[in-house]
Amino acid sequence: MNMFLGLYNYWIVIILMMTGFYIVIAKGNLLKKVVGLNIFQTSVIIMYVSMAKVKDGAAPILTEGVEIFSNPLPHVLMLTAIVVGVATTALALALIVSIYEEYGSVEEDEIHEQDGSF
Amino acid sequence: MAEQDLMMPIIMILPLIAAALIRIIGEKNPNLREAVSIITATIVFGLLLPLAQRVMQGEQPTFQIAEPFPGVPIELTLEPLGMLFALIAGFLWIVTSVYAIGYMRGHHEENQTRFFMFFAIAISVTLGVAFSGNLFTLFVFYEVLTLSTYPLVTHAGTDAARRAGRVYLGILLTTSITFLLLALIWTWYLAGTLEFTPGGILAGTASSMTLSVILLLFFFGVGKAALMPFHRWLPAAMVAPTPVSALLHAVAVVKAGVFSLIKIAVYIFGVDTLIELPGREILLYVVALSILLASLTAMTKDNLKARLAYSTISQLGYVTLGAILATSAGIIGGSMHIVMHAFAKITLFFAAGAILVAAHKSEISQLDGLGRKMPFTFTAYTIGALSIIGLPPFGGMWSKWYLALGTLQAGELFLLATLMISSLLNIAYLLPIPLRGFIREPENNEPGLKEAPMNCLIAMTVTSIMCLVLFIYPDPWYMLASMIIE
Amino acid sequence: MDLFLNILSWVCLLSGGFLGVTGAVGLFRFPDFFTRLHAASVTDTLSTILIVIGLMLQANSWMMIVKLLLVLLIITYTSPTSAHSLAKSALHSGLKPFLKDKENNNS
Amino acid sequence: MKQILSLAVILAVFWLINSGHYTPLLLGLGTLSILLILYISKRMERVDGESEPSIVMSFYLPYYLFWLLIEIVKSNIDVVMRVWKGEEAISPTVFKVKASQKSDVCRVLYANSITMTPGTITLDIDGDTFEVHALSEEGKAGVMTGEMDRQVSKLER
Amino acid sequence: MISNNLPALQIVLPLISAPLCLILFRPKLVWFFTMVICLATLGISVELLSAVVNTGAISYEMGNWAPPWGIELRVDEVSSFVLLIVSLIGAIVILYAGKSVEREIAPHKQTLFYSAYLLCLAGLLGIVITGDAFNVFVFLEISSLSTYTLVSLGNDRRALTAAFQYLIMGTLGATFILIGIGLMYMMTGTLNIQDLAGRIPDVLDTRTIRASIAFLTVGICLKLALFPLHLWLPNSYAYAPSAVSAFLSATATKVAIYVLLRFVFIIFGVTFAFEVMPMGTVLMLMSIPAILIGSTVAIFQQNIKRLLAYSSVAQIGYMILGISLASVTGITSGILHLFNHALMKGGLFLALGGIAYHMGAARIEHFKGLGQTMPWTMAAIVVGGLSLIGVPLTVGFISKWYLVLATLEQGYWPIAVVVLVGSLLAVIYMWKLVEAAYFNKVDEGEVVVKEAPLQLLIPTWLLIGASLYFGIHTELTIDAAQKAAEMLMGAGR
Amino acid sequence: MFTAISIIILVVMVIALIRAVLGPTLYDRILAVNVVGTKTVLLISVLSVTAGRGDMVDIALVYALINFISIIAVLRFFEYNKQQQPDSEGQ
Ligand code: NA
Ligand code: NA
Repeated sequence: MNMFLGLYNYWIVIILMMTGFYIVIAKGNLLKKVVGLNIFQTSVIIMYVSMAKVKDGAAPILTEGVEIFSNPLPHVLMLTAIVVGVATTALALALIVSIYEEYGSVEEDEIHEQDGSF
Repeated sequence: MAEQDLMMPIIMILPLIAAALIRIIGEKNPNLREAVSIITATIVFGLLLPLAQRVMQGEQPTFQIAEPFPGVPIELTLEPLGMLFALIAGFLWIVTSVYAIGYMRGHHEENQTRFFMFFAIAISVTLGVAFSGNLFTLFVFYEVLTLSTYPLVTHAGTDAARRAGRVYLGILLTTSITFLLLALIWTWYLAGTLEFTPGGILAGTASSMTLSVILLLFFFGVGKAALMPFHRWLPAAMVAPTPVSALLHAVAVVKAGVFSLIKIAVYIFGVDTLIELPGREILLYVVALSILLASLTAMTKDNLKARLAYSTISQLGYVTLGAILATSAGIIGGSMHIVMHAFAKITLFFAAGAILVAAHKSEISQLDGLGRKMPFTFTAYTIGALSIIGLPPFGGMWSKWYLALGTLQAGELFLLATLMISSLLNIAYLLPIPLRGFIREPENNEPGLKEAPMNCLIAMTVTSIMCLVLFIYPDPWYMLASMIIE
Repeated sequence: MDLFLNILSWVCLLSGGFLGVTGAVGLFRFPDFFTRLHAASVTDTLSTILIVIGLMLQANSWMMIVKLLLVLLIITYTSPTSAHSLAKSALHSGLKPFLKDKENNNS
Repeated sequence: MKQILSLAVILAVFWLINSGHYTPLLLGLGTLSILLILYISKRMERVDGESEPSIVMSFYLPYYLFWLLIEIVKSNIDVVMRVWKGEEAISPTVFKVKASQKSDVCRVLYANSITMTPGTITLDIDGDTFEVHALSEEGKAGVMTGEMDRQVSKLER
Repeated sequence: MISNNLPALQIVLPLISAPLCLILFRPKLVWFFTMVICLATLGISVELLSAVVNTGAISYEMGNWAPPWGIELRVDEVSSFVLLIVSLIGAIVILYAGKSVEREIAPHKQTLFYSAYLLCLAGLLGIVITGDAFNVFVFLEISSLSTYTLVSLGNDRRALTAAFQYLIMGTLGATFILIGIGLMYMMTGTLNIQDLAGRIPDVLDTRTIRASIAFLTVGICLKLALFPLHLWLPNSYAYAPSAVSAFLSATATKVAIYVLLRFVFIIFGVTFAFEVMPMGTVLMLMSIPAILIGSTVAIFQQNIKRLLAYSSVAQIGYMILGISLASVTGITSGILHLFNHALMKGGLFLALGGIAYHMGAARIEHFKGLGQTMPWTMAAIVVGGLSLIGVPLTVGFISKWYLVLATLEQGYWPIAVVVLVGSLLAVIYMWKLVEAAYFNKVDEGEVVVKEAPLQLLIPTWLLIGASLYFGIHTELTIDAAQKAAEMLMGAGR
Repeated sequence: MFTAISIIILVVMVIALIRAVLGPTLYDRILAVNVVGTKTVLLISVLSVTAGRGDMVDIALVYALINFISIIAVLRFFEYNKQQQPDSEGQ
């Protein structure tokens, strides 16, 4: 049973990852794809953070009186990953706006009908 | 490393310079352009003669151009067979240039400048094939020859030319890339070298089964030898103007093919290794079949050029046969047949071209009584035909004689029979033309039929006389041929 | 002394929690949007106040108490406005409240 | 000009409370951010005309807030009872009520006070009449007594 | 001062100059500025290559933070070679872009193009030079994001959807790589590639490490568009501006292959990746269909840029096939083809840009009579095509030679046949262009087309010329590839 | 004891989420999301007090602001949308 209890973070990671992945693949709406992508990236962030957890270690921000911290490196890496995720989402949304201006729709199949570009 | 002998690169560069000159002055002054072709051809042939002298004394001048792979240089080394091939190419370039001037003007072909330019390039590459010092260099020039002759084959620019070009390139590139290159790299992997060495480099490097596979890959890989079933490109290339057909059939392309086969047989496998390979048996049957089938198909062809094309396929079979027999007489016969067939077949093509230019006739059934109007052309044709059939007093006899000797040495009697039958077939498909020309009455007396232009006649006379000379004085060719298997 | 504080904070927290649950349950038991809005406002107001007070009693530094107070201030300051605009927007979109009186009681 | 200063003071206090670190660099950054906010709010004034921060200035305010807290507790309990009793315990009604306050600030405070106490919500404001939705008749009655209205008006004196 | 922190300058220079572009407003000025930066970057990578050749691998700690905390930049035999390719192509394409971008990108977007171009260059160089695994991910995203922007600048509206698709698949790939790196970090506690190489062996047979190599491989294969993960490539290269297609086709996928080599061979090592894990079989099973299907689909394309894009899918198949053989010759052929393909494919796309410059697009019908109207451009396409086919005296032949040799060494002669059949398919789709250009006459109605401007021709012929030169004088490339392959094979356990 | 209150808050959030999923009208959903938002603020405050870290309360502060602003933004969006095409889901 500790397979589940002990590692419940990683189960959450997997669930989120697969949900995000499914949304990206299955949903035809471009915006929903971006949402899926974000969920997918969030799952990785949770993975890194849970990997960093040190037994009863506090959040890795220096404060007086706290001795044991969780490993700060994954947290720092995830700051970058979040920034990358935001940048990607911003670019994706910008593209969607342009696509909407050009095609008048954000649905993959409607766009495909116009000039088979998806 | 023997000191770099600059003669060969010079000989190769001269035609390229000529090509450049032709490109520049071509449009403005056609006569000057023609002059450049002939002068360069003569100079090249002139430079080849002293080289031949040195080669006959056993010298092997060499020159390294570059080394793309460590241990696999692009290098020119002149050995006897290469010399033989270079001499033919050099001499026939002169003759074909002369002929081409008459033909192109008589036949009012357009963009002649482009024709002469690519013609010169093709010759330079052919000389490259002749001079190649190792299998890799041979392969490089072999491929470049395919590409440089493509514009000549598709010279007319018509749809038919495009389709012919597609077949030509398709078969030659497919065979060379898939079979020849694979065999070449496999040999390099097994032997660690690609140098042409007397006695071969593959002895004992792999099981006889693998070597047989490599042998088959090589012989079917050299598409230019037109071994059936990879012969379709040759008749397809007939759509090109006659001087190109002459170039393809007598001077460069096919000769490069069979030349490579002999080099591979002698210098890569080596006679002793080749003889035991089971693969050789298979090839013997394939060649025999190829010779007979080609001759039979030739008989069915009413179009003169098509018939000559299939005749070439079967004659090439003779040279390939010589190569695979792997007996001294066989190889000598094969090598000499390169020379004999070159002069004989080029005469036939010149005649066919002359008939086309003068009488605008291309089908054999239309030739009734034409001999009376074009006596020189038809006599030259007859001489060429007799030389191919192998009757004295024409050179063809020698090569057939040694080939027959070679089959005996190898103890393959069915091959002797094949040679006999094919000679009969040669008679059956070559002689009807002069017979129709001289004996048959012309149905309707077309006015204004006269002999071919002067240049064509000169070319034809020279090559037909050469067939005679080859019979009387074959010694230099025999000497070069026999030096191969010392 | 801090035992008493502990118990007090414990009481506040639990009662706050109970109020929260009540509000949530109200979301389900009430028939239409407007009635549920009332249930929700329970969680927003008293439940939050109690929980934050409970937390303040547990805080181990003045700074934390001040910050918790600020949080409470923001929530109590913004919740009426958001509830109002939510209701107003719903009304304008034509959402009819479910009325219990006799005359125009719709189905 | 007065508003800008008052806003700056409020922001500075808020910033100092939250920061907890008083190194020169951080203080510098703090002032910078406050200046930025002032600039933006100055620009926003041209946008929506909201000039002075609306603060109820009255000594009665603390008493009122305390009274409001009691009201919230009472109405919370009332709504909690109704939740557990279930649907029949509620009688949702909509009604209008007059607000006796003059200034906008107090009128908003009155409306928000109604909304804050569970059981009653101000749906719409039209001049001085509020449209209110009540969870029950008792809720409506509670508002109708005008007790809250009187309390808020005390702030205006 | 400059010379000893060249590695840092290699990335910092283009990275800083990207935003600076936005300050200089006139496009011509921005182009000139970008060109200067690209040439400087090329200078730096040449300097680094010679340094590596003389003194061996260079290690540079960013901000003097020693690894595993700080980021170490590492320039060794493999990375210096790839650095040179990327910056060389970067410099040549920017020379070309000045004129080509005028016609293909709206004026107000041109500054954005140059800025994104520099960012992409910085990203790609960063991936190659960094010695820190997570840093690879960061630079990967920098280059990818700027690449999506570059692709979306194409004048055809389908460039937008192509860029979007590329973004989705690219981000998925990058996230897979991030997961792989995370798993590795979990087991070893370090992100520095050299450290990882040291610590991975003792945790090799854990399930986490197997998961890590799986995630990494899939992520990287998505980034390098190995069949069947190549779906984003055709549209992106087809609808992107010509300069972008040229730059991407010659660098982006190559850098991804470099990352694959770096992770699989240096960190996991040959024995683990190829004997314990079925990396060899997996890559081979993906590369053979890549070669055959890529080339076959290319034959039927009407848009010639898409034709070349599918041909790239096939050529990537060749590179990965070489690597999947996991032998010194195999990897040499892979790395060689990395360089050779960059030259020929870059040149071909630049040539197509010349056609697009006059006719707006490069479809098969635009090729009618090009033999006469644009002789030099068409000659470039023919020579590039011959190199693609792998005719002797071209670079294509050199890498094909080593690839066939590598397959024969392993005794897989049927695969050698597949490689050669691939070249035959290349003959078909290249000759389609030759016949269209040299056999049809220009029908009179056509707009009178003249040769592409010199500023387009010179870079095209620089690359095409190089693909002939390096087909003959191959000491430099073969030597570099051989040393890199030995280093990679040797590094692994 | 802190875990007790956290679990209670989580329960409230889950119930509210169910309401958000089921909620027939759009406004039910916005209301439910608002409830979840407020409860998250409380949850963060509880966690930061249990961890004894004052600085984490700032996160609760920020989240409260974000929650308020996003509710107003969503409402504005749908109101703006009203003028375009009547929202069928509204009834
Ligand atoms: Na109330
Ligand atoms: Na209320």
